Amino acid sequence: MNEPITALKQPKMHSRLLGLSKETLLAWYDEMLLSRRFEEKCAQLYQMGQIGGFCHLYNGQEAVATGTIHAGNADDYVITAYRDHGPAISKGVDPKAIMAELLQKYTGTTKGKGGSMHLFDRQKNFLGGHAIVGGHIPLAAGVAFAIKYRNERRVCFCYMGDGATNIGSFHEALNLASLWKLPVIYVIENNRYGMGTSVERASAVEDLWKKALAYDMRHDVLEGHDVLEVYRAAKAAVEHARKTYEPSLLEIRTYRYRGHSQSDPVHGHYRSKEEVEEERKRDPVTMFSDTLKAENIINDEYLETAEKRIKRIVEECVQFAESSPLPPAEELYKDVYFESEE
Amino acid sequence: MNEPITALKQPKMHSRLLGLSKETLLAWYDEMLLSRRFEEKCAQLYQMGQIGGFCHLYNGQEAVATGTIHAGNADDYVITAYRDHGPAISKGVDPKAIMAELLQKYTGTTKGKGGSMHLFDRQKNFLGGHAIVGGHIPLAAGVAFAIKYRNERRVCFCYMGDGATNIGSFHEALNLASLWKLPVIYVIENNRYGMGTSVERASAVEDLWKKALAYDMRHDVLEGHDVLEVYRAAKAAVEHARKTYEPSLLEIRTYRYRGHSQSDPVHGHYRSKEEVEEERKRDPVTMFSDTLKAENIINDEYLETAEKRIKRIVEECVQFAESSPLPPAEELYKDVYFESEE
Amino acid sequence: MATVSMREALRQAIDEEMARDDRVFLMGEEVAQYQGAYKVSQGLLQKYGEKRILDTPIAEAGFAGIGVGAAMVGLRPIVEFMTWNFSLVAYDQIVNNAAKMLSMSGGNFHVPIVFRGPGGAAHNLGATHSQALESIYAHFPGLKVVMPSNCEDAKGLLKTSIRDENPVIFIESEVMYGEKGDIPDGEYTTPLGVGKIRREGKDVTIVSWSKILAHVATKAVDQLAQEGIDVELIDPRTIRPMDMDLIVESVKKTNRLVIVEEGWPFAGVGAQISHDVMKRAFDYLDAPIERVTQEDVPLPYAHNLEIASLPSVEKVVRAVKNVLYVS
Amino acid sequence: MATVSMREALRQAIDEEMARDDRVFLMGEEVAQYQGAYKVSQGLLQKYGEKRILDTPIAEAGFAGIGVGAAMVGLRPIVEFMTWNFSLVAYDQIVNNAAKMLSMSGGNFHVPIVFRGPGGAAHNLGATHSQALESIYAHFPGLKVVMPSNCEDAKGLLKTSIRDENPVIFIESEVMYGEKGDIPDGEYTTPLGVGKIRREGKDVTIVSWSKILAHVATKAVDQLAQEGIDVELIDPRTIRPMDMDLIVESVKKTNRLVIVEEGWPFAGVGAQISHDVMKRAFDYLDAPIERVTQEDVPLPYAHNLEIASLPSVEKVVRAVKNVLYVS
Ligand SMILES: Cc1ncc(C[n+]2csc(CCOP(=O)(O)OP(=O)(O)O)c2C)c(N)n1
Ligand SMILES: Cc1ncc(C[n+]2csc(CCOP(=O)(O)OP(=O)(O)O)c2C)c(N)n1
Ligand SMILES: [Mg+2]
Ligand SMILES: [Mg+2]
Repeated sequence: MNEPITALKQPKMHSRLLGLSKETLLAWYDEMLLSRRFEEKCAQLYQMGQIGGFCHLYNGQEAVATGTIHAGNADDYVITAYRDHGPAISKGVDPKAIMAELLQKYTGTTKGKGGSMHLFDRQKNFLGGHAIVGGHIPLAAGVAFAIKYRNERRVCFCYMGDGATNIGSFHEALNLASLWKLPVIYVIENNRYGMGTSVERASAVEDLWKKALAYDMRHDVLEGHDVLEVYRAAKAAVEHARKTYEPSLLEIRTYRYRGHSQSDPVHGHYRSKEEVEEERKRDPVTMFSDTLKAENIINDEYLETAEKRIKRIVEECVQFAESSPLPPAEELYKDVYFESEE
Repeated sequence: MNEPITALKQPKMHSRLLGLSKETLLAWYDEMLLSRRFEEKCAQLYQMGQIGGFCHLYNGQEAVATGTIHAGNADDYVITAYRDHGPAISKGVDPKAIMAELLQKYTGTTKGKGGSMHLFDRQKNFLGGHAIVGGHIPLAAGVAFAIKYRNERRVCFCYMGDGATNIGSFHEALNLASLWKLPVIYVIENNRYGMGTSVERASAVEDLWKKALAYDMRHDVLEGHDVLEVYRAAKAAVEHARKTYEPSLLEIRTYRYRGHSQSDPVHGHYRSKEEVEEERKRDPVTMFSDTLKAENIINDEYLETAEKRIKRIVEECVQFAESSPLPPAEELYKDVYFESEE
Repeated sequence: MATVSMREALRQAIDEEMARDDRVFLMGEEVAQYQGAYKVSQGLLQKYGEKRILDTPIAEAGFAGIGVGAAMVGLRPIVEFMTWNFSLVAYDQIVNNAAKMLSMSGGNFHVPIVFRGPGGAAHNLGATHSQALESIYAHFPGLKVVMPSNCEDAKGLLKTSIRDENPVIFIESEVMYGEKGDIPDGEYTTPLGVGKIRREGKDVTIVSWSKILAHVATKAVDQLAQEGIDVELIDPRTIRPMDMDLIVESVKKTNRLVIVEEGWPFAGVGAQISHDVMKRAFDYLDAPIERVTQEDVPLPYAHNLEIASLPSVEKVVRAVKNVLYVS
Repeated sequence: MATVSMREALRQAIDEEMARDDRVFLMGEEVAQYQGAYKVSQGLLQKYGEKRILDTPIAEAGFAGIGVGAAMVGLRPIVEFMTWNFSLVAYDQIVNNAAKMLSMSGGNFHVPIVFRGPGGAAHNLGATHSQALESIYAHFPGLKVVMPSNCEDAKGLLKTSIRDENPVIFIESEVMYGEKGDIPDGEYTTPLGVGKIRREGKDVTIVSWSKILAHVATKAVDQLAQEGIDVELIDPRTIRPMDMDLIVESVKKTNRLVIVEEGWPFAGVGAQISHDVMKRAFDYLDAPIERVTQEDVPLPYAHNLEIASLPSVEKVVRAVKNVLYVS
């Protein structure tokens, strides 16, 4: 069997910081913490009825977005499914605008039209937020197609859940991306469940990276709790894509701490409280702070100030969102058709 | 790499006749010859405008249908795509009714409603004839689901082209068939082209059996010109399915001698005249008669009488079809909804 | 009489039919272990086991096709779409394989299958998750389309649909699952293709169905009654076949028609009802037929826009007054 | 003026737009090496190379989605479906991703893409391969739907569609590809949403489009003219947006309307036109609006049944006489 590049290892602390600058490491830590605290606030606001619809939180998966997206540049593209707050924050989308969007406000990322599942930011090359499972996987190949068509050296990161690998558009897109050598990095965020269905009850192969074998696609599998490990594997995929235009499939093993969406229980019949607690022991945010402490990059004091700083940002987001206006009535008829640029 | 069961071999004469009775061998030969001559007649009738629409001939692929279908029993199911004359004949569908169908007659397999691409025969467990590429692949899993649901020991044979393996429903169906252990034998008739697109221009893997690796599905690959070789591999898949309910994916390498359909050229820009001629050297009908001669089962005289006998059958088919009535006008409104059985 | 929620009424229908006929089985995403995304199948896994209550991967085309294949050889599948929005990836399986099998096979194979799940908007789910898709299914000969507006019909129509020998598109409503209603005691079924006059009236006919009938049209009718406008409210219950006789008879009496539906206007179900009534009751119409539909835009997330887009009591009242030429 | 076949007119449109704008590319099954299943793209591979003329695997959802993704970041894809029947497996990509992207992204991303290919019945292709699907696309806000009936429009409308900033469903006709017609010399475009009066008349208005206009309605009009019935024939050319003003004005003059379309009756495009005209020209209508559609059945293979199912000159003549109350 075509073995994946990275052998699966027990989660471990990275002793080497991969030559990353202190500034970078701290920025990543802040980002992951922001993602975590931001969404804890979302959970509250959802409970209070201020956020509506389906709201899928990224808690527990933060290392995946941070580690992969920073393996690319600002002009690389990111596209994902409905569990999109984390990737959006990592891609630099203004958290104020995200919060305003969630609160159904005109100042939101899509003027209150898309909501939690459909964050978009053209300036930041953040291409959504897509709620039909698998529907965005071909779009990513299309973005990569455009990159290659224009002879650019960008890449497109495309995130999907483990459950999404069973749908037809996954198959069609991966075949095309490999056949046409399109610079897309497909990232399976394997959090072990698609809603309440575990991987082994949904996929004939439990090792999701094996699906790459059907497309002769470069592939890797790794534990996704250690942001540095994620970064390392993603960076290799990005470099390969920039050099060859070839895609990769990365299976990243992760875990979601909350229910599938905020209208679902944290653990239903499908997973136990114990399992969730066990998984929380390798919390990516804590693991990263532990690494940084072990490497003497930060100390407990830093962590305290960081918490305060992030708390303030989240509060500002909420304030901004709450004080923003609703979309005006006439917005209903806008953005249905685009007026000619010519 | 999980190697397929049968190593690909150069086409060879089988010295062993797999213990098959003379009667059986002769019946198969007759069937393959009938399939060949029947379709040669179809080509003529199409030219003359008596057969309408799309007409996809099976010439060159006969060993696949004969070798696989006879690895099963009469109560096993068969479902295929639009290139369905050969499989229908092998499944025992009355060639008269097939010809009548092609000639748009009321005595046809579907009363003139389905045409060439949609042959059906409930009595013979022949489930079509399906013209949307890949659309029937999940149906086969459904038939196998019903078999298992009723604790039967039947199997469902499902044929598809190489091109069909790139569509989403292939992926979804194979995953489900493997996950749920459904007794379906998926047969890829790899005739090297989907219309004018060669396998390597359509599929990221040229070895189509590799697609089974994404579903942890039992798989095999073999040359499909030798009907005995096909039978052997199919029989193993059938036995495995009867024992375990598990599916198989068989990639059978074959070749189509005619254009994609009768409105397409035999060789266009996509393949050369030389290639077609080269391929015709391992004609499955001739290969089989050579084997039978080498094994002293038949002689030249037999072949001559067989030709005559088959010619007569084909003539009878045409006569039957030509002298049959068109479907009456009121048929238009029938078979839209089924009246309750209760 | 018992008072049950809509989800319980539907569950009873499935349960009774599964008990009655062991060819019936249920499959879909989260219908088994999770007890249904909206809990319609609660308890059924425990009662019928894994063989007959099946969780599927996220592969709508695949499992819809498995349903069609199983139905061809004699089983009677109920395929749940978590919502009808997700059926769009299985559209080909439904409108080609399910709808046309009987005809294309010249009567060889029929497809007794029910595709069911919630349709239409809930709250704040955004454009892809809020679609009322009845017209794009009802367009296809070979399909039946059923949309109950209350618990009694939900149970009776679902039982009939499961027994029907044809593919049935059964569209429920997510926001109604928790709503309660009375259902008759004991076994009953409700025929397809037979509409129901929900309220007799003489001034105007309103045709509406499903949630919009229950949540919008009914309220508008009450409000109009207080203003002295006497509306006849018709619930076709089945979109295809549509009980046009009932509607036409009503319009011949009231001479005015308003059609209220959740879907988009262009080539919606209401357009068809309008055309048929115009043809069959041309000389009876005292005013142009009015339609109240969703605005002709993808439904936005923000609740204020969502409300503005969907049919409302206010819009229905206005339409009724229009056909009465009052303001 | 030059006389060209429909396929050549379409080819010129693609060629000219590809020459004009290097963001435009064409992809689909057999469009490159095979020169197009129906030879619309003949010669384009040789002219523009593999980068811009791409053969795809049989993976409609995949390559439609690639088109949408590429359009989001600035390319202008033309996606050919070998026939529109095969678009049903890509339906979700079209009616969700293409149609709703602009709205769901609140204006962040628009999708300038053309999906094109032949629609409707050819001859003897059977139920799955003969579908006229305009209504199930025109139902969705965010899409435009274009259906030319002659060579001049085919070229002009396709050029405009390629330049449009929105997803356009461009439906051609297989049996018309070889038919010849005059096209203007030099560069021209034809606006979307603007219908055309093909023949002025005073007795009855017929609205029809695409092949059915060219092959059926036109002949019926000629035949009726010989009988002294003076039909005004309108070709909307674009199904969405529909030029209702033109149709309504005509009906206000003729007071009678017949709509002739290839699709099925239930919730078809004709139902929408009928409703809109009834609303806007209620007091002008001297007879119920008639529709001629395909019979409400899956189209069978046998040619005699096929003919009986599709709109015919005879059926149109009968409908026109109905609205004139003559026999
Ligand atoms: C085509 C489709 N089917 C079903 C759904 C409903 N649904 C939304 S998320 C989800 C589970 C997805 O699981 P996975 O891909 O593992 O992603 P995760 O939620 O774990 O991040 C389902 C079934 C949908 N949105 N789209
Ligand atoms: C979904 C869909 N797309 C396109 C087509 C048109 N089409 C019919 S057959 C065919 C080629 C299929 O090739 P393959 O699967 O290799 O089968 P073969 O014809 O070689 O037996 C194509 C593209 C179709 N029928 N359905
Ligand atoms: Mg998951
Ligand atoms: Mg092939």
